Order: sequence, then structure tokens, then C-alpha cells
Amino acid sequence: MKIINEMRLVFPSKSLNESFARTTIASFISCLDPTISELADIKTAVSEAVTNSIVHAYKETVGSIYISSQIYENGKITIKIKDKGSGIEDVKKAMEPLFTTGGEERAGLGFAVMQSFMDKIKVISKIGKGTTVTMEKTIIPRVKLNK
Amino acid sequence: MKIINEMRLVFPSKSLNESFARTTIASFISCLDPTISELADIKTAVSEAVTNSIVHAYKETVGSIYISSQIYENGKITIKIKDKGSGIEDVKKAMEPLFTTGGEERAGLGFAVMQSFMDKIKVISKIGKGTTVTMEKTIIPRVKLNK
Amino acid sequence: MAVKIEKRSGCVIATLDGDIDHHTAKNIRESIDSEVEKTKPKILKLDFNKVNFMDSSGIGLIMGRYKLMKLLNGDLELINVSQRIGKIMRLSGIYKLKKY
Amino acid sequence: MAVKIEKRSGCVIATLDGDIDHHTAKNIRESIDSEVEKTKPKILKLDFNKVNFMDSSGIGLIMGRYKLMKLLNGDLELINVSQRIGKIMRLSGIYKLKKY
Ligand SMILES: Nc1ncnc2c1ncn2[C@@H]1O[C@H](COP(=O)(O)OP(=O)(O)O)[C@@H](O)[C@H]1O
Ligand SMILES: Nc1ncnc2c1ncn2[C@@H]1O[C@H](COP(=O)(O)OP(=O)(O)O)[C@@H](O)[C@H]1O
Repeated sequence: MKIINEMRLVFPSKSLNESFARTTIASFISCLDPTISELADIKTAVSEAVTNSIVHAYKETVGSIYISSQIYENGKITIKIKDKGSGIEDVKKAMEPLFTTGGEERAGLGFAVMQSFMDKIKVISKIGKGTTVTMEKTIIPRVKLNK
Repeated sequence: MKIINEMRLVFPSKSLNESFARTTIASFISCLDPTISELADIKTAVSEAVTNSIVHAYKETVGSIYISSQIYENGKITIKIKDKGSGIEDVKKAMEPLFTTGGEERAGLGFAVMQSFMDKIKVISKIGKGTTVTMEKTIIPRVKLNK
Repeated sequence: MAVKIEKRSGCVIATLDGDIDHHTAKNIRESIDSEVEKTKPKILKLDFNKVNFMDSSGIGLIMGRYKLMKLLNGDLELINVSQRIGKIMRLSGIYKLKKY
Repeated sequence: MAVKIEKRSGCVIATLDGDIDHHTAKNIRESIDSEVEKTKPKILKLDFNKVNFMDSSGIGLIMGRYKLMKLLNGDLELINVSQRIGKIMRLSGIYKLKKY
């Protein structure tokens, strides 16, 4: 399937970049003319993954967060969110709803939201090396995509 | 002067990314709470530089455009827009208002706009290697910047 | 993100305005908790009418306020939850804590 | 970006809506020119009321339509130019072509 657009974005793990990241993705996919609900789903999933890198991966430090995204001819969007932070010991357990190591104010629902709001999600993590979350969602294009 | 936030963005030289680039910069600097007019100035300058890379640098091809931006504690914003395209033979001449190699529909005002809408602009270019435009503008922060 | 806090006969009403994420939640939490701990209301109402975006940090925020109100023998009410934000509320199971 | 073309007694009115940049200019140009070349109006009016953003590609668009209308012995009029877009219009010297 042909890629019709792509982008890469790098920024530091500061919490004010949670909104920057999801707004940038929203602007990037706007050429597909997504519905308000498709747009909200994708923004929320990106917000969850970026927040995890800020809150968990780079807990006491500031590190870089790497986002890359592709749009395919058929309306498929892939989004990769990567950090070089702490890594996750047990990915399967981490992905269980309500599981959190983040204390009182974390709901433990970040991965559950990503799973439910996107078509596919894959998590690769290595302790001390970092975590990569890859997500996918297909939007039925409502406008003709040219160039 | 301390950097309080920064970002790097890469995307292909497709014309639909002109709006993506300026929207992303607008979102990035929104933490400074710029006035509508400051925001319009910066979006316009970014649009000009990105359009030049698309229209002139990668005329018959598609190449990568690299944007990086920093926000400093005092409200200074620096934006660098780089391509690895054709390069400019005579930068001084290229920067003269109304000069264009782009034919009928180009006004030859891109550099004039960047110069007039930003505080500073620097252009480095090498034939066959590409062009880097660095721009700077200081916004008086209207909100307290934390983190 | 802005939060407006009002008191009205045993009630504290917090009107949330903008995006709720991990970045903005801290401020909202502190504003609400300082008022609630001072006033000890019977009911805390969170008004989502002007909320454009909310991720699971917002769910954490709600759960935390729910626990706080239970501690004070009070109740939490969520009002003006839009369809868009309703989706993450339903996923979270928060509606099972009580009927809204 | 959308452009709406209307004819009214010797006039063609093009109402521009959205952002004008190099990406959107092509479409706008083609829509306007095909109508102007068909109708050969006395006056072409460009309405900027709904334009949120315009860079120098918009100036190129205006200059091009100005030349086209001169060729047809007609006139170009710019209407509803906001302050925000006025800035780049003034910088371009386009107001010196004629008084608006
Ligand atoms: N990028 C990451 N780096 C390190 N640990 C992570 C990362 N993402 C998630 N985790 C771990 O997985 C747990 C569950 O994550 P999640 O479902 O998003 O809920 P929450 O963020 O509310 O804790 C986190 O508490 C944390 O222990
Ligand atoms: N990134 C670039 N790569 C190659 N040439 C460029 C680049 N930017 C500008 N130029 C050259 O400088 C000229 C003037 O640019 P500008 O003032 O932006 O006007 P315009 O884009 O309307 O031609 C262009 O016509 C082109 O010849």
C-alpha cells in the first residue's frame, strides 16, 4: 500500500508537550477529513502514549520523545511513539486495565484506551532501553487525496 | 538564555504540508500565548520558507524538509527550515523583493515577508547542497512559563 | 485549561474549561481539593460542559475526587458530559461506581 | 479551502474561504480563470471575508488575476480585506496598482 504522507517529530518529555503532540497529529491527519469522533479517538490514544513516556519512562528526568506517522492511500494511519526511558518489565501485565505503577492519580487505563480507540496496537519494551508503541487506525477517506 | 522547549519535525516536500508545518509551529508556540497578529506573522514566515523548499529547492522531485524550533525563557523563538535541494546561486539577489525564478504565479515576496514579519532572518545556501533559513522573533510572554 | 470554583448551599461546583490531560490535571486537582477540604461540601459537582478533550488522566482526576468525597461522606456528580467525553467515561467503568 | 463563484450583471464575484497558500492557490486560480475566460466580466471581485490565512502565494494569485483583467480591459476589486491579511497586502505594494 502506497504511503501518501509521513512525518517525524521529536520533543522533550515535558508535560506541556502532551497537547502539542496530539494537536500535531490531528493537523497531520486532517487531510483525510476525519470525523470529530475519529479525530478524538486518535488524539486521545496519542495523548496516552506520550503521557506514559513523560510520567513513567522519564520519571525523574527529561528525555526525548520520538513520534513518527504515515498515512496510506487507503486511509490507514500508523503512529509510532518511542522513548529511551526506563522500559516496562512485564508488558502483558502493564497492558491490563487498571494496572498502574503511577500511584493515586493514574487510572491505569492508558493502554486500555489505546487498545479500544485504535484498530491495532503493538508495544515493544526493554528495561533500561525504552519503549515503542505502534498504533494503527484506518479512516475511510471522505475526500479525494491528491499529491 | 535558557531553552524552555524545543522540537524537530521532518516531512516530505508535498504542498499539503505547507499548512501542516505552519499549524504545527503555531501549536508549538501557543504556550507563549502570542497575540493573533504575532501568531499570524510567524505562521506566514514559516509558510513562505516551507513553500520555497517545495517550489524551488525540490522543484521536480520530492525531498525532506527539516524544521527545528526553540523557545527561550525570555520569549525568543528561533525557527530553522532546511532542505537538501537545489540551493540558491545568489542569496543576496534572491532576497530582493519581487525577484523570482518561479514564473508568473510567484510574487517574489517570500523573503521580503520573512524579513518584515520576523525580527531576524539568516539564509545559508549552497548550490546542489540545499538551503537553511533561520528566523527569530521575540514575543513578550503574557503567561508565566513553568516547566 | 481553566477551572472555576463556585459554592452553593452545601455544594461545590467546579466548571472545567478546555483540555483535561496529565499536564492540566494537577492544577485542576489542587484548585478543587483546596476548596473541598475547606468547605467540606455534601456534593461536589464537576461540570464538563466546556471540556473539549479528556484522556485517562481525567479519569484519574475523577476517581481521586470520588474517593475524597467518600472520605468526607459526601457525593460526586458529573454534569454535562458530552458524547465525545462519554466514550472514555464508559470505557473506564466509572459509571458503575454509581448511577449518573 | 473553498471558492464560490457567482455572476451578477457584468461582475464575477469569487468568495474565498479558508487558507490561501501555494497548495490551495492552484484550485482557486483554475476556478476563477475558467469563469472569467468564459464570461469576460467588466469587474472581478475577490471577497476575502472568510480568509483566515494568506501568504505571498495569495499575492501572486491577486497579481495574476489583475493582469488577466487588464488583458480583458476589465477591473479587479478586493473586498472585505481584514487587518490581518491587510498587512501582507500593504507589504506587497499591491495597493499601489490602483486605489482600493
Ligand atoms: N513508556 C513507558 N515507559 C515505562 N513504563 C510504562 C510506559 N508506558 C506504560 N508503562 C507502565 O505501564 C503501566 C500501565 O500504563 P497505562 O495503562 O497507560 O496506565 P497509567 O499511565 O495510568 O499508569 C504504567 O503504570 C507503567 O508502569
Ligand atoms: N529553498 C530554496 N531553494 C532554492 N531556491 C530558493 C529557495 N528559496 C528561495 N529560492 C530562490 O529565491 C527566489 C526568491 O524567493 P522568494 O522571495 O521566496 O519569492 P518566490 O518564492 O515568490 O519566488 C526564488 O524564486 C528562488 O529562485
